[in-house]
Amino acid sequence: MRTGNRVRCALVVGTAAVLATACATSSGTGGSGGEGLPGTVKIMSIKEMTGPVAFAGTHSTRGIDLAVEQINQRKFLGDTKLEIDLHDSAASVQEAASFATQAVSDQSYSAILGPAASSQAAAVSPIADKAKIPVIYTQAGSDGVLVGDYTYRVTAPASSYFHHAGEYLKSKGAKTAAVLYNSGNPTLAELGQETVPQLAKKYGFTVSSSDGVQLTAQDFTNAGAKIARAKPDAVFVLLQGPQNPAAITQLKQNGYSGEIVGMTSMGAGNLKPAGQQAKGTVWPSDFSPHAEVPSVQEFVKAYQAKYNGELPNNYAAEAYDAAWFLARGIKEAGSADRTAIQQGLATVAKQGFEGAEGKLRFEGNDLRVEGVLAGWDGSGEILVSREAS
Amino acid sequence: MIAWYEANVVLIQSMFISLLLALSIQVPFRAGVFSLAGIGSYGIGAYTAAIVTLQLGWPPFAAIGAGMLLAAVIAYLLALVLARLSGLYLGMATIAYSLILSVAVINGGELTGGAQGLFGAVSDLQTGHVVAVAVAAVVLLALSERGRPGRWIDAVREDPELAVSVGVPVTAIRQLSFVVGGLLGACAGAMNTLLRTTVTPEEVGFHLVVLALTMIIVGGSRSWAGALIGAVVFTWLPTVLAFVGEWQTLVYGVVVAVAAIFVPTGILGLAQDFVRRLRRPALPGGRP
Amino acid sequence: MTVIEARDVAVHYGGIKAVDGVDLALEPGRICGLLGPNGSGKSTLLAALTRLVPLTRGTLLLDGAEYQNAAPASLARRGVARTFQTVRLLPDLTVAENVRLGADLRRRAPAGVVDDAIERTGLGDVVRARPGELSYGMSRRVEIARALATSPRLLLLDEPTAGMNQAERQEISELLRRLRDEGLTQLLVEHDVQLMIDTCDDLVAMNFGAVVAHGSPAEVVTDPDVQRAYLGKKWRAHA
Amino acid sequence: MAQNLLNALTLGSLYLLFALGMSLAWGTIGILNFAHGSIFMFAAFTGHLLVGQVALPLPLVLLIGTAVGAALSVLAQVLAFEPIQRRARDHRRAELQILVGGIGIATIPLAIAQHATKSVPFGFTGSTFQVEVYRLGPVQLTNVQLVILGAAAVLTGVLAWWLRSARTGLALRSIGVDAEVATMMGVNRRGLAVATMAVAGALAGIAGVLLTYYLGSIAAESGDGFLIKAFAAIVLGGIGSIGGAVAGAMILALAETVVLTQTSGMWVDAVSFGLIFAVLVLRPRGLFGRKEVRRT
Repeated sequence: MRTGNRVRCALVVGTAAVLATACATSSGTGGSGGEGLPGTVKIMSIKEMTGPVAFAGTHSTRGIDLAVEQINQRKFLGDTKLEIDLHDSAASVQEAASFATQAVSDQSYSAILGPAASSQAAAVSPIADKAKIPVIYTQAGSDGVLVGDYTYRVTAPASSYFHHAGEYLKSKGAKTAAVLYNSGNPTLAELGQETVPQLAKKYGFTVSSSDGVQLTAQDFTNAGAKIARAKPDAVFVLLQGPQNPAAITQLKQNGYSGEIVGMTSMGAGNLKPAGQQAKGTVWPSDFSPHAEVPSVQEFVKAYQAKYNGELPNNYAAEAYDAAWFLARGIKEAGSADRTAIQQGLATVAKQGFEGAEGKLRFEGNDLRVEGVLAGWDGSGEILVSREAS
Repeated sequence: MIAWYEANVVLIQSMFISLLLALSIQVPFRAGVFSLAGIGSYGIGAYTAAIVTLQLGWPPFAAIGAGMLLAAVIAYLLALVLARLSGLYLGMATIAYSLILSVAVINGGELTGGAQGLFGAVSDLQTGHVVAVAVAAVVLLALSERGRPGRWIDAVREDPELAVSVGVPVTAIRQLSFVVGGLLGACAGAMNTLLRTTVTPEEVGFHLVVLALTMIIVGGSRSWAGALIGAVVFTWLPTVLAFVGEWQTLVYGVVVAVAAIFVPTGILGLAQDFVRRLRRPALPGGRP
Repeated sequence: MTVIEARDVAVHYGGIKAVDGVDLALEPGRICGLLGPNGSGKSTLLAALTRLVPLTRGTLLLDGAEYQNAAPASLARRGVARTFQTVRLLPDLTVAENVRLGADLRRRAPAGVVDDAIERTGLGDVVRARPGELSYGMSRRVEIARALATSPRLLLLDEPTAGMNQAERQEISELLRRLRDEGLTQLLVEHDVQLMIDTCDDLVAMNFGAVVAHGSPAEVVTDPDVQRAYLGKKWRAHA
Repeated sequence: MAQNLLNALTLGSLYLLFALGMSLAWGTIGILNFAHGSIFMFAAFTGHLLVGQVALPLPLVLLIGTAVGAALSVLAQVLAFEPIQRRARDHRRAELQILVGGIGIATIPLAIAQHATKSVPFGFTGSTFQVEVYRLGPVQLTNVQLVILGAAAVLTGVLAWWLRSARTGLALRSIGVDAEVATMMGVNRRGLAVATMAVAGALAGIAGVLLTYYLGSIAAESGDGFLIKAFAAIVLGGIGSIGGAVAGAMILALAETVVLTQTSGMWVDAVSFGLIFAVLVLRPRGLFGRKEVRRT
């Protein structure tokens, strides 16, 4: 394992400039950390490891683990080690807030990697902002999450790269589109109610119908039949992970044959139950393991090496970037002090960097990525190249 | 000690809020009214407090008061509408009422912030205030368990017909229990919102019904002390269970099931039986 | 003037006429006995008088004022107390507390009301016991004590001696008569005809939801209708 | 229009299969089983696990679901509900304990399935059964829908016949009317209660498997939503009445379909909650409830 990593590090030298510097620094200085850096920098990671969004929490944690392993082995922070203290917020706002308070009051914690659920994040943010401890979130798309200088989000809002969907539909000559969205989820509701209509204006199609379903809706028979009957050229399916295969199955069974466009919730293997019926579905994503960007491929290979060849999904990639973002901030700060780290993060954010999601840049404290168009070929996730389509 | 307090201040706050929530269900239970409308009141309090803080800039206690007042009025109307129901049917009607509210807040548009909920409801509400309110509520309820009010409430629960025959105003006490439950629930919801500065629709759902029910069943449904035990247990249980890691939910379920099956009077009932058994030999002339 | 009066009172449950056109008047300071076989409508009449069931028709008067629309809980306040056919005590309270529940009617009960009720019903030794620990007869005494603790002017008793032995019955009969002598008007429902004859000043006999005879105990028990309807074997058995 | 009606009928049949078992147990032996949704989900989940190993046909998956549902339900009865009913001081307390006990028990299969799937949806992709779509004029119909409609009709009929005519069914109904009299008549309450819970669980299992075939996939949390829907259907129709459950399930499905097709669909859940509330307030017996079975 260790040798494997070193080999990859050498390999990276030629490809990704930023990471190459990282390797060079660590080997060059031979382990003298920044002047103020202690032996370990402790980070609290608050993730949903159990409960209904466990899929996000567990994959995030894998991404973080990989990043931390790399950071420590490459001596990115010199002799200083990053130490992650993982806490399961079990999908409860109260627990997430409580862990955040523990991190705040225990001075040995330098920063927090925050939960994915917006409701939890919105409760953690004011606590962290008041106590001035940096928090880096992934997911957590609600407006209330970024409340001040100390809160960062390393998941780009889907609306910022949703133009991929517009371009795709334009290339397919779509003139009409139906929208089926989850009205109980803040991110999905915003996509359905605001982003898609804007997209329609820009890319020359009309929204023929817009249906909100409830947070926990399971039966899409009626919605599917209704949309299939109207025969729009495309349909936006903006639902939570478990709802996607059911909705697509219903659309197809009702004879729908047009384009189906989704969002990242279609990734992470969520379309598997729909199998062949979901073939041809596409979704703009902040991450695809097939993207031919060097920094992405570097991440994918390292991830596969660590996790028995499993392909990483967006949750893992985002969290991996979040951990690296934090490490860069700490390095920039040269200190484990919370305020210094915040300033370090601000500097890194201004410069941007390359990571698992490709080229990363920040707008304020919020991430922006180029994004890709991912798709489902009936059995697995693919990268849809727009030139080919 | 101070360090411990600072690290756990959220849990301490939520323990008192859970206590008020549990009491909002327990007060009607004690009067034999199986109403879970306290959960709906929690939502009313939570959203009212957030709205008046954000839009009108009201100070925290005015915001809490507004939520409590609104919830009390609605609870009273509910008491009138549901007067004919009892038992599980009343329970289900009040659960339905609470869940309708949770659908309504998602569809409330600008006012309730839709799926995102409301955030940024910053106030200067302190932990001390929460504790003071909870203690005041407990003192008042403890008084209602003693002497004349205590016997009246017992009579209304155990035998309403008998209660009527000795002049207990049964209908008024039942309605009052709805209203007090509403006040307590709204108080809990409003304070939670102001402490967290945010409220989202998913916080006001069926899981709160489950939490409140389990707290008083496991703690004990006959006294404020039972609600307190329940609030303490279920606030700290996740922390205690952290060692079981991913199986936390499973263990939690087992605890609830075992308590419901084997400890029908709750932990409080167990403790009281134990004390009574200790005292028994000292009781003179127990039997004629 | 009568203490309580029922005029043409009827209580129907669906098609069942539990009470159908009963007239009843209680004179102050007398014990009126209500006789009749099971299902003749005695308990329903008691429930009607205490407003626990709604009237199908008829008028109820308390001290000459109509009260058929009054709230049931207001009657206790106006001096009407009752006991129930089955023992209805609060299981978690002690005997003393159960009796105290009767006195809770008034914010400040007259001193000694509870102690007096306990003493008169012979419960002095068991005040700290809980209902579950009492014999059936003792439980019935608590019922009576609780009713007395409301300081009533009118007491309605639904089979107060059921489950008691002969000596206990005698004791209760004496207690009721003593209370009458102190001015307490009573309506007594009982199956023990001898006890009724010994205790009551007037008797009313019911059958099929209607009054079949009323008058002095001697008149009523010898009434041929009453004999036929109910007393027959039982009366002779006791005699 | 015809298509909507057919879809509503299918949805109603699924609600019915789920609600029948709950209504039966509640109306006769007085057990309102809040773990019913969890059992329903776990039956489908077990099917999913087996289908992942061996390519099974639909009847076999159904059989497995039935068996798992019945087994779990009996387990809950023997380990939890029966002890509660035996010990409880009074009826009211027993009801409450059964409710909370059911909630606790429901967590167990849910936690296991959540742990195994990380809440990612699961289906029967390995099954040999393939969904086929038939078109009849303006209406289209899948073979899954046919199975669901058929199963609901046949099982409801069998259950109604059983309660009306069979000896055990009559005994069961007598418990529902008056438990003490039934005991005096020599009815074996304990055995009958276990049998009832087995039937209820089996129906939940069948509903779970069919729903998964119908929707393509469900998630570990899918049982919870069904629970409240089934509850609405039961209350609407009247507890313990088979005809009531049929009417309740169909009216609910139809009402939801109307709301879904006529509005933007965000108020669908309010339909079932609103129906529960309105029916309890206006007609507590339900549309077809028999008074004597109503336990308040």
